[in-house]
Amino acid sequence: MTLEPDREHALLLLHQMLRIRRFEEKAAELYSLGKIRGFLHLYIGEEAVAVGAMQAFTPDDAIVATYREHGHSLARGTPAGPLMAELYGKANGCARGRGGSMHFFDASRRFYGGLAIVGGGLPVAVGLALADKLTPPSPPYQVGAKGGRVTACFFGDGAVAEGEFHESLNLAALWKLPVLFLCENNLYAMGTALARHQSQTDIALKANAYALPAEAVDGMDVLAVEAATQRAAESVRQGAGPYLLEFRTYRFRAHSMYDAELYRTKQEVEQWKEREPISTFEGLLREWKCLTSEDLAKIEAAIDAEIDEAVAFAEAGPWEPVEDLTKDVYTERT
Amino acid sequence: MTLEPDREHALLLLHQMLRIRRFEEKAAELYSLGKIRGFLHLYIGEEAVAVGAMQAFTPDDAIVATYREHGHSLARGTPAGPLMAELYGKANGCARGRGGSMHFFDASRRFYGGLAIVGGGLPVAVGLALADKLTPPSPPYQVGAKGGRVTACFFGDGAVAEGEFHESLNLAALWKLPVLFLCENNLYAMGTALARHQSQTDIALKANAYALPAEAVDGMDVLAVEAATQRAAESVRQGAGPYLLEFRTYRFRAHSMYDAELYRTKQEVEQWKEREPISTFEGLLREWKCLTSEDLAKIEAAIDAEIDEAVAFAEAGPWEPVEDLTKDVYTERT
Amino acid sequence: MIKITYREAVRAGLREALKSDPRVFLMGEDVGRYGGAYACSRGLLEEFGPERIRDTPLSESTFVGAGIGAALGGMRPIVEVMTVNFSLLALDQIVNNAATIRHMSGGQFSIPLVVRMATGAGRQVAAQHSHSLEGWYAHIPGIKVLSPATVADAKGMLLAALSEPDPVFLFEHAFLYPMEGEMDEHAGPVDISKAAVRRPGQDVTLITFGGSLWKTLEASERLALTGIEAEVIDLRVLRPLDTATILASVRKTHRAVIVDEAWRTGSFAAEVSAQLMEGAFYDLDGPVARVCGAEVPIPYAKHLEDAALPSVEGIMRTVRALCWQS
Amino acid sequence: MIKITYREAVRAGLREALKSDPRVFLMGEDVGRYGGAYACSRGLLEEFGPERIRDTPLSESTFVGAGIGAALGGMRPIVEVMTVNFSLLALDQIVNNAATIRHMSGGQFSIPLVVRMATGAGRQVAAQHSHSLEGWYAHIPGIKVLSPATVADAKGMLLAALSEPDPVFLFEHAFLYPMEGEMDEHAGPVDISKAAVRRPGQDVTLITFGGSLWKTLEASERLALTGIEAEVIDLRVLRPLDTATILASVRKTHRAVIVDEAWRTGSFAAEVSAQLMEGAFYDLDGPVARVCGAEVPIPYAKHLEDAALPSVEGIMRTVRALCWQS
Ligand SMILES: Cc1ncc(C[n+]2csc(CCOP(=O)(O)OP(=O)(O)O)c2C)c(N)n1
Ligand SMILES: Cc1ncc(C[n+]2csc(CCOP(=O)(O)OP(=O)(O)O)c2C)c(N)n1
Ligand SMILES: [Mg+2]
Ligand SMILES: [Mg+2]
Repeated sequence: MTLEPDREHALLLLHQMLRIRRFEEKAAELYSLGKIRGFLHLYIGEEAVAVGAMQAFTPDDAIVATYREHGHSLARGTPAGPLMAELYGKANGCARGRGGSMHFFDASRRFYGGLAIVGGGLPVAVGLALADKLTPPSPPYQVGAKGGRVTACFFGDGAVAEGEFHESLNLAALWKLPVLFLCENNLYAMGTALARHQSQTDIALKANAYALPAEAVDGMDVLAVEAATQRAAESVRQGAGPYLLEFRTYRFRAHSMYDAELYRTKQEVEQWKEREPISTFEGLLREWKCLTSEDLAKIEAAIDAEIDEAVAFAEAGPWEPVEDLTKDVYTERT
Repeated sequence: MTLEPDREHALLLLHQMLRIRRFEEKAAELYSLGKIRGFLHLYIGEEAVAVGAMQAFTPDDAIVATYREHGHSLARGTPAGPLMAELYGKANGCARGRGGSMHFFDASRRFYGGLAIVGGGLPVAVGLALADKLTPPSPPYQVGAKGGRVTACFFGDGAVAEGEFHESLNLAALWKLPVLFLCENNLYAMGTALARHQSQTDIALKANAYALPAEAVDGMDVLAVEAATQRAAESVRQGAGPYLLEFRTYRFRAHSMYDAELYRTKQEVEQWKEREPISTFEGLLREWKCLTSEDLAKIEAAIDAEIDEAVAFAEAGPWEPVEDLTKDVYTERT
Repeated sequence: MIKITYREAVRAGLREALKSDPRVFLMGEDVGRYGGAYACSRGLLEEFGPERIRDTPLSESTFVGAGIGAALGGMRPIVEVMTVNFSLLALDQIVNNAATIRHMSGGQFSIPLVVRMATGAGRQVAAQHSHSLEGWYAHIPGIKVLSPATVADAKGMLLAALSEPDPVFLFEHAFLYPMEGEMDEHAGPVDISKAAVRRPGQDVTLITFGGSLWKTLEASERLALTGIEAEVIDLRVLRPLDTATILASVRKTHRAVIVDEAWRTGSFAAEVSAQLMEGAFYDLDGPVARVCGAEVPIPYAKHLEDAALPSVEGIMRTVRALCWQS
Repeated sequence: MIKITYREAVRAGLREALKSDPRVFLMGEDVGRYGGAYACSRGLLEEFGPERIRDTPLSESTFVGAGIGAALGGMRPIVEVMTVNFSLLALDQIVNNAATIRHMSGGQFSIPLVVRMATGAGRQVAAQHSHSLEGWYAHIPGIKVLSPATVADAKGMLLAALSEPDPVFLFEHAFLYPMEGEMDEHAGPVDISKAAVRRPGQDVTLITFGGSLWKTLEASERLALTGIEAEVIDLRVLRPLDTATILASVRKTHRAVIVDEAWRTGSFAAEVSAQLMEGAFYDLDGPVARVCGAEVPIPYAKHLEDAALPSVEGIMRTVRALCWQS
């Protein structure tokens, strides 16, 4: 599966994964200090999926993600500052403090959330793809070798049980819409293991029911994720209709901040840690002589600086005035 | 597929199909006279499905059907009188005039509707099966060779697109519940042809996504329907979990009483009429020397008498007093 | 002025919208080949083609959600949910996405989505097909809720809704589709910020909307014969509610009756009553009364269904009791 | 009397129900291995086994519908919908099946289903996780709607609900789970037909329910320091509403303020206000006032969320204005 990438690109992938990791470690720390509140769902362990997949998308593509979207936002290119500020609930946050951890948005990067109802993002992604199908991209938007925009929709294995998964795959396939369904199968929906929520645990296989192509991919291998997503996205761009990818991955942290993790053993977690995506990739790069300790130190230093800056940005950010509470419930007309 | 049945049983099947046909022809006539109002969805053309399938169920099994359930009620054994009275909205109707055509109920025969939200019956059927699994039938209820109760859930091809189809098949398969999913694929959901509402038109194939057994059956052949349902019901009874049957059939009448039928050609309807289930079966029985013209005349006469009686029963039935309007919104406690 | 049915007025609105804006398209169950469950879109598939008149599978949650996505993506979708009864399957998309994404994103996105649906009882289609849930929708901040009761509003509100930047829900009472009315042939968008005084009067204010308007008007005409001149207000817009028009009328008449087909408890009529409590308490000569649906799943039998819904007689009785008592 | 948290009281109710009736089982997302999103069912899987403590897939519509079916089939299911926010996905089953099947079948079936869910805002979980939709549920004939605000009600209402023949919906305010209260260790089912006077007073009646009870009680204690003695009524049961208790209080105090966390327009507070209009108009010294949630999808930032919800100060301000003005 895994092919040797060019060095620069490899370092970029590593950098991006590490950046997500450090961002979230910092977020967890700030949560325990009470700077961040509400729900906080960490992506730690799954970074290879967001980073690998996101390489396949151009700025003109659209992204829809879930409440576990820190990684996707960062990989999509939203700077850490507004994201951290959003976690603080500040007005300089990426959703002006309205959304918090579960609701990152970035219109400039076509990042449509941060939607926190399980399965609820799929119909929205289908609709975005429908808009793209009905309005072919005008010349300045022309991207990729073959043309059209793609909408990428990330969701968890838990979402596969929801009716909207079924309805959305059917509608997208029926209308041949340019949408790429990206299932992050981390083997658990909260505390419910895959085999206790799916009668058929092979998620990729479910695509047959909608006559659409699908593939299961090692979600711990950033290069495999990237390659599969490139292939699938290309097929979607060419107008072949939707595609489903199942990324097999694992969440190392609790589901959210209040989770006693009664539903899995330490052993199981430890076993998966052997496949931890960042150190695995690091090892591989060292083996391929693509990475020196100096490289790594440079990356870590850059990330540290970026995270420090993000925290400072968040700390310094203003609170939205209370008088603006009901602003943006409706669009102001000028 | 088709095996020669014993003569008596064959005549019973024919009788039941004809009985449904005549009941509905009468209902259509009464509708045009204004005796019946609201929606009226005729089952004409699909009689082989309800009649064939219903042979597989014992009085202790449960049935859940849709708004197109006249055939299922009759085949289940509810007398024509209370059904006709229900169409009139009379207090001697099978739902005291509360339900009308779409909401036939019969607790004594474990007939749980007559539910008119497309897809809405599936979860209820799953729950009935769950109850049966959790309370194994006590000795007087012991039925069939191998034991347990079955819940049969009828629904149309249109329902296959709804999220509840997906959720219900998954849950039933996951929990190995004794439910038999019976899809009446008449090629249209109102005016939307199968290929315009399903990206994968092979409905039986969709069962793979839930790891459950399935089969497609000629729904115009009452014997094929009966045999397949017997097999599937037996598997369910034995505790093997749910089963999906797809009956391929056709609706000869309009979707309901106000349908201009713009979505299909007369030609298509005529072509299907060649496979009309009642006359086909009649021909077969004559060929097999199981049916004489006298037999048929006797059957027709019995049905005519029954329908006349049903109409008289309905005509003579009282109206529910208006003071009882809000009765039975809640259970009266004694 | 032309004579036109409500159904034709809706269709005229759809045609005009489709013609004038290439971003507009219509999707929903059976809007195409079938011509719409209530025939509102008959002929549109032939005129505008299957890309713009899209029959959907039975998947309410997903095609409403797809409408949200398409609106986010720059289109102007009109989604037809066949009836409000089936919209229960789409409420998650409506409440959690359509109504929230703008605010939750700090104002980065607008969702110019129009959703139409048939509503109401009165056609003997029983408990699962007779809901009146406009009051529920009116509870949701982030969306607008319209209730066209006349042919001009049937067309004009649809056109107006299409120039709104935010999600708009239009409730068409199923009973009204065959109703005829007069309308300027070229009538365009109408104002969707104000309630309308459909009949002036000074003795009592009758407040209603949608299908109940016609019963209320009939009651008011019959009351006039007995010397009670009722002012009839058609709310038209349930969210945001035009409280000023209601208050102005009640301050003049000092009495009010609200007519709403929905179940009484938690009906939109309750909201109107509460607003009169808050804004017109000292102007009232007697308590505001409600004429609502009975608290029962709507039964099939005609005499029972009739008894479950507001009637002309019931309205008159309530008005008389109020006028004589206070 | 023992000290117990609300969460433990719910758990005690669940345990007692499971122990005393073999037909009772619990199903919902993560009620088993995880122990419940709010830990209400922790330990029950170990005690009662996986047949009776059933983790469901994420399929709200289907597992609520399966609860309906299981109740029809003779069981006594307790369905936990993790939060009211996700119950939007199950509303079709609730409105179209749970609430109608009994009446629509002419009284042939009862559906002894109990559904529990967490509700409310106040924990900075933003717009998709902060709804208060009890008022919507209270609109539906055919179901009963309970809002336990105390530890005794958390346990006792659950037990009472299980002996109801019809569907009962219990709304547990997520804010209350860690709250401690006193309760008889062996407390059993409580009455679920009456509202409770939680604090007697004669100057004004404060009417509320669920999570808002505690803010309202605090406001009433602080008002007492300034000479205003408020009577605080905890509605407890939203459907069927105990109108008599409310009216009796207001006829004594002549003033009322309703506190409801939901969005103001179309809130359950509107219904209460309308009922006071209808039943106590001539007893009122001033207009009934509402303290409700702001009309906004609940924002994440604490200061904004606080501003969107009823506050002790806001309640006091409204009460003072009412008492001074009238
Ligand atoms: C419709 C709905 N039901 C329940 C929840 C509560 N909930 C939040 S995350 C979650 C588990 C989802 O699991 P999965 O889809 O596998 O995503 P993961 O958290 O593993 O990334 C649940 C049950 C929700 N947000 N939405
Ligand atoms: C959820 C829902 N959406 C829409 C409808 C309106 N409707 C009634 S029957 C029907 C078509 C259903 O087709 P199918 O399931 O194939 O059953 P058939 O009528 O062919 O027997 C539609 C769209 C409904 N009753 N429920
Ligand atoms: Mg998961
Ligand atoms: Mg069909």
